[in-house]
Amino acid sequence: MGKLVDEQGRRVDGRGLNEMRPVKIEVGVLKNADGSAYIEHGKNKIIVAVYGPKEVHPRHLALPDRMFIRCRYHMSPFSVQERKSPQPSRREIELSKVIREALEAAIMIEEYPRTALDIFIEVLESDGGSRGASITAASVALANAGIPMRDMVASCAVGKIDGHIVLDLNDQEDKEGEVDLPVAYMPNLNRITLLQMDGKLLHEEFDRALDLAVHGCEQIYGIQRSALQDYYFKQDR
Amino acid sequence: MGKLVDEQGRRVDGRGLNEMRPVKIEVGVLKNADGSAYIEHGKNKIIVAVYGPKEVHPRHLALPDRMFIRCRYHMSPFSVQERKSPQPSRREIELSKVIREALEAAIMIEEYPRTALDIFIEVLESDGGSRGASITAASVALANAGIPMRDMVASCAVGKIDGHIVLDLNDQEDKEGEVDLPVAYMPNLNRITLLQMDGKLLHEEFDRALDLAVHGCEQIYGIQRSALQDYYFKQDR
Amino acid sequence: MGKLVDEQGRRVDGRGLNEMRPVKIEVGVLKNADGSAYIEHGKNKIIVAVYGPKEVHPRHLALPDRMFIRCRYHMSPFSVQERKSPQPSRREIELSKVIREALEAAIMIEEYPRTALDIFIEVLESDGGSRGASITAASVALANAGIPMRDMVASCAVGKIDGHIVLDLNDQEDKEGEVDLPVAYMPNLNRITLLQMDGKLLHEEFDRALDLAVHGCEQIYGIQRSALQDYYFKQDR
Amino acid sequence: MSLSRRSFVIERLRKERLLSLLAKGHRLDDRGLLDYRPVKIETNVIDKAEGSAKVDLGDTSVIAGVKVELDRPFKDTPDKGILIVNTEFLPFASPYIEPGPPDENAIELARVVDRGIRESGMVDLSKLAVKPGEQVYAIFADVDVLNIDGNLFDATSYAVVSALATAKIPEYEVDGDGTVKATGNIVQLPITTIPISITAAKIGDYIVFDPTEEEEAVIDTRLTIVFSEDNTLCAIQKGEPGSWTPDEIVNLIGEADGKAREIREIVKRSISP
Amino acid sequence: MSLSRRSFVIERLRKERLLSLLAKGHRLDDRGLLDYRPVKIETNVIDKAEGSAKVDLGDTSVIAGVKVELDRPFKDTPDKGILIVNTEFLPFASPYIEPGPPDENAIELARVVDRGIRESGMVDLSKLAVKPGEQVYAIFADVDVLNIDGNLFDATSYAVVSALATAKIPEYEVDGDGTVKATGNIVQLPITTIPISITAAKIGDYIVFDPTEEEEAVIDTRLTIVFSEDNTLCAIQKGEPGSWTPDEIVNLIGEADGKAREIREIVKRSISP
Amino acid sequence: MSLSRRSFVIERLRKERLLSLLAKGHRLDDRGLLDYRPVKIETNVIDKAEGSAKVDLGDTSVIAGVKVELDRPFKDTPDKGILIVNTEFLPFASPYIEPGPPDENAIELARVVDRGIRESGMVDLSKLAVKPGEQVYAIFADVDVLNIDGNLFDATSYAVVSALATAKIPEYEVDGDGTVKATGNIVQLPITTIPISITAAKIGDYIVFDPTEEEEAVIDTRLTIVFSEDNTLCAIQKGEPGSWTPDEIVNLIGEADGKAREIREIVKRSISP
Repeated sequence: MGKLVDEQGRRVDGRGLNEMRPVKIEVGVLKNADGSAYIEHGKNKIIVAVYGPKEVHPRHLALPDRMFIRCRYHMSPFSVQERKSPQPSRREIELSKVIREALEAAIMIEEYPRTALDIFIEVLESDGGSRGASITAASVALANAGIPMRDMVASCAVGKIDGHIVLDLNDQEDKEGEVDLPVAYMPNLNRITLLQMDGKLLHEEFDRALDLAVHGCEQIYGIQRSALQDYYFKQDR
Repeated sequence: MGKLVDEQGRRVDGRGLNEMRPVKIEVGVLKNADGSAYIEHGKNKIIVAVYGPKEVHPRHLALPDRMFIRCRYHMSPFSVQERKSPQPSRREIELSKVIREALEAAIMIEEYPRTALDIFIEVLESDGGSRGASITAASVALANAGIPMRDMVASCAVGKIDGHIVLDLNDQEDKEGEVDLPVAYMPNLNRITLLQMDGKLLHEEFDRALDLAVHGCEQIYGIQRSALQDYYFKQDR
Repeated sequence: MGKLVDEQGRRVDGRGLNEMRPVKIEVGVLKNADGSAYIEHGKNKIIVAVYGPKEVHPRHLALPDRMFIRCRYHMSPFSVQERKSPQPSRREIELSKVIREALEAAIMIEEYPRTALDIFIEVLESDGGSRGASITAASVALANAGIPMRDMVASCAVGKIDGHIVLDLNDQEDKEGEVDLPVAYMPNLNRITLLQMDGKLLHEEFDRALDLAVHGCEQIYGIQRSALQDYYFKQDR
Repeated sequence: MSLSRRSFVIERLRKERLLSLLAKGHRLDDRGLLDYRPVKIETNVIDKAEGSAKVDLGDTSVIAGVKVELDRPFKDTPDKGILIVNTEFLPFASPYIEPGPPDENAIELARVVDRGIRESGMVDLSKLAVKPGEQVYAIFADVDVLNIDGNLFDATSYAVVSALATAKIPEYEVDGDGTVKATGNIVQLPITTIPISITAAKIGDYIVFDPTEEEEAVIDTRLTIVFSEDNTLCAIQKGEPGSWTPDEIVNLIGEADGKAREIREIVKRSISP
Repeated sequence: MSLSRRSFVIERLRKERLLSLLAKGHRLDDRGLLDYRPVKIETNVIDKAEGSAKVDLGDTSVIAGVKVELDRPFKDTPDKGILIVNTEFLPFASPYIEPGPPDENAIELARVVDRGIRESGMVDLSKLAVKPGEQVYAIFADVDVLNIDGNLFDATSYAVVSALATAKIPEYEVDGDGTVKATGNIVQLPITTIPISITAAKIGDYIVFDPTEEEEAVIDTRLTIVFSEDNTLCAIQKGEPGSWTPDEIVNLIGEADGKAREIREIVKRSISP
Repeated sequence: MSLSRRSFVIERLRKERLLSLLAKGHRLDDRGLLDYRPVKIETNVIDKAEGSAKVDLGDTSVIAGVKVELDRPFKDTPDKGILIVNTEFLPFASPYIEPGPPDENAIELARVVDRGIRESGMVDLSKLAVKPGEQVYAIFADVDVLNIDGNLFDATSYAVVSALATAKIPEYEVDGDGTVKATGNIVQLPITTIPISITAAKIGDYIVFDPTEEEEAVIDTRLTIVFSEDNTLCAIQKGEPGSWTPDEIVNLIGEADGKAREIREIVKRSISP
């Protein structure tokens, strides 16, 4: 286990404690989907596509008062160091659920009763923070599909490494660090829609970490907005 | 292989040849089920719950002239010496079928056409004779659910160990003995609803064994009745 | 690796280069099926049975303008040298598809809209060329079921062994040879309904091989016709 | 593959007709109540299997193939060979079969046939441990059900028994340095007895042997009994809802014993070289 | 097993009724907003398991059984034992359960309970490598959910914690020649702390602890927090659509910490010998 | 994932329109009958894969990733490496995809692509046995289908070929004492040829290359031919119901050969360092 933070407060990839990895979002990357987005967040490379609102099959799953939302978070076999079986793992099943719940909080599901919405997330290459990057991109893909939302959902993680609370863990920091704390946040409504944690934090550390995560999400929100603006205004469509 | 019966006709757990292990039945142990029972028969610990009569899903399984009965016999992973996978084994699938058939003989299935009845059996701890104990408890759970029955179904096994025909094999006797012969029986109607055997018996031995099994079932029937009386009269509901 | 063709142009089983293995077809071998046939082609032993036209379940699979055709090619566990798991392999799934497509070309599917037809192929013993023998027998089973067809489909393979283009590879030739090229053919319409190849052929070799395959299929067609005539005229029904 | 259910109105009419026939001592196919349909057994029908047999019991048709491999023994029986019986209802065996993995009927069939053979001691598994604790013979008896017309238990049992009894397997020995190798000889399995399965069904107050599919659709209950050659019963399985009195069972076993002796002669004739 | 959905009209009516009660500081079962239902823990209920506990949290009832085997370690942790938590919703636990393998709810439940226990360091896995890199203890904590009346996260966590804390396992040692063998002693697992899971739910503007099934059907969002004994949080899981403000979360954690200390006393009393 | 079926009325209208266009020598997207859409290949797009390539063939988009491990060889090829091609239709690739494991379309796609590459001898598997009989390279070429607009066979084949041709794998050697260890060098796979897949479809009497999704919905039959660099055909697959005359096939192969040479130049340019 190498030291993750040096004396100058530099991290293994040269970042400062509160510094985010580079994030790049592209909108409308797939022809067939109703909406889509591609994100590179650090070394994460993720495509998210949205189909819907559409008819529900089988019909008995339709909800009389709101949209029925399905979400699949999936990792490609070549996205990780050791080839991953294409069958969904227990981790992928849990993440599909918490990501769906993080996004559903923002979607105006009551406007489309008896319809379905599919959110498909494919992690082509995985780095630390893939669930956050997935939510960030999914939110953009939903906007691209024209799904009415109360707010964007922006997401990133904070963590604790070598005793420091830091923003946006990369793969090595995630594996060798002490705490991982992913957060999803609606910046205009000031509301948290995903919160998970593993590792040990004192109460006071938690409070600082949550605050840092919220600031991180606000940065992500800026990048989401730029990506959508670039797509809709520069491409003039 | 130790000797299973000593010179005095005592078995490994101190019982005589025709002696049953202690049996304890509790009625109505689960809040959500329509009927339930818990049995301890030797070291068997089994919960049985009944849901129904209820609508059949999917509908095409509904039977126009009778109730559709499903039964699941399942062993918990921790119920046996070596952890068991939760997936149903071929043995569990066969037992689910023969137990269902043993109970269906007693249920007035023609009174509830186009409905379904679910019988769920969970073996929390397993000893010799778990299928018999399951049937015994299921019959009580059916009564607790108010399902009309022609008779109770009481069940126990007989077997052959060290050349003796004996009542109610425990785990060790089942594994090291020569013959296992589980029987389910309706005591008031004098009818056998489950009969299986493996191991080798002469015709004359079989006749004696069957007779002993019927007597065992009659004892079980007494315990079933007491349990139901305790529940309905002592608890005054 | 032994030599597969000797100086006299004889193959390992004594055949000449353009010689077919013995083929025997029996019609109407199963009582319950609507049509059936049994083929021995070399050491291949295959039963094919047909059910239909019949209702489609589930209904949404029904096609408004034609028959819905399903096909299952399956190998028995004891059909090959090392016991095969009964679960369908990827190879069996691909062959089920190409066999179905080879037969569908001949069936007047437009005459029975909204119906289904099941073609079940069971390879009891497998030799080289089992897909061809399956198609040959299936075509006879379809005729036996009274399914209207534009033409019979006759099938056999050609291949390249020791540099020679030869007809009808057996198991050893298939495994040790250079090329396998199965063909299905409608002899009266002069049309190819299945064509696969693996191994390397020059263009000129391919042209010769295809020509030889067509001649092989014409021989097979003669055997199909005899089998049907024997069944319908000799048995007088 | 699993069996789906059939029309109920037709079942009821059929049961009435059948009962009126049985009252006169007849069955739909003119057999007597305790008669079996013709039993036709062909062995060595699959060259690539170490043993095989096709059994036709009336229009019920099954084929059993035996494959033999070397494998590690089960932990609790290190000094015994392994015997596994598996059955598949081929999808063309009946119009009522649904696609999918073996259902409870196929699993019960395999397990009951397995128990009859295993408990009779037909194959002496203790002679099949090539190198005890390490390498033993694993015998797979796979059964394809080709056409269903009732009484699968007996037809399947006869097919597996015949395939095992006629199987030829490679002989292995353990070298001086402990490696297992083939001697080049082909030998028979160590067969000690020919167990015979007899199946009876009760329809109303009548008991019939070897029920057809038409009869099975309306029977109240079923009993399968397997007899070894040493005057013992070695396996029993009651099936279907419905019930038997203890006396009915005791009497039935007597009748079935006689029938088993008849059938055993047919099987033995078919498997003799 | 998976949970199917329920009637929407009834849910809406129930939510209105519940909100009007909460406005007066009451709940449907007369508890205060931050009260837990009675926690009843029985340990050593399954003789064949190395550890076991049945937990009743009101009418929610679960049973955890711990089985221990020797196994190869995971590649990336050669010098640590293995801990696996698995949950099954028994089909009789609720009328809304559908048959099948564990669904997302059962998987999330198992993973959240596992994380709380693992991250707290409750079981010192580094002491469970009998022969590092080759043979380690594999601890399976299987949970049967018997009856569902809300707050499965906490009930399941208490059951697994109690079963682990009271488990008795065979001791192994490594011989001079490197073979692993049982010493014959029975020992406890190396337990370092008792982590306690606390679950809160938000309904409208009200926050309640330990929600029942009736309440869960109408909650907006949920938060589960696991507390270790050393004044740390060791796991958090937000659940359900719906959202929290950062301030709500910070305040809630303060309240939950106090509640965790209360519950820990109950658990400790139940598991003390 | 599997593809579900589409509207039939629309298909029929589309076919009529397409045929009238083809009669004039045009296609819906203005291509000539034997033209390919633009082929765009990007390699090394996934850092964690040993090789990778994204191929856009018009709006059909696939990505192939190559992972390499050491593994035991297959029994019947102890002195050869292992090559496995697997394809997944990602659920967003088309509105007609249904969830589930790979269906017959995905399996056929993987097997046909695999055969073209394997039979061409593109990767010299005999050079991939690090320690023959014990440790060989296992090459997994996994393909994600990202967007479906027809002719998946060719797009997938180009992606796998490009990913393999540009893969960089760790070199291993066998020690004096027989243990396999990494040398620390990174080397290329032993590539001998670049096989090129060409797919044609017949609609009525017209033959087109590189059909789009719209065209595939109405084609009568399809033929995929793979060409090696040494003037040989190395794999063929006819698809869809419908049929070809022998003459049509012979002529088509001639045309396709020329097209393969064109495409091979594009692929070679894309994979050159």
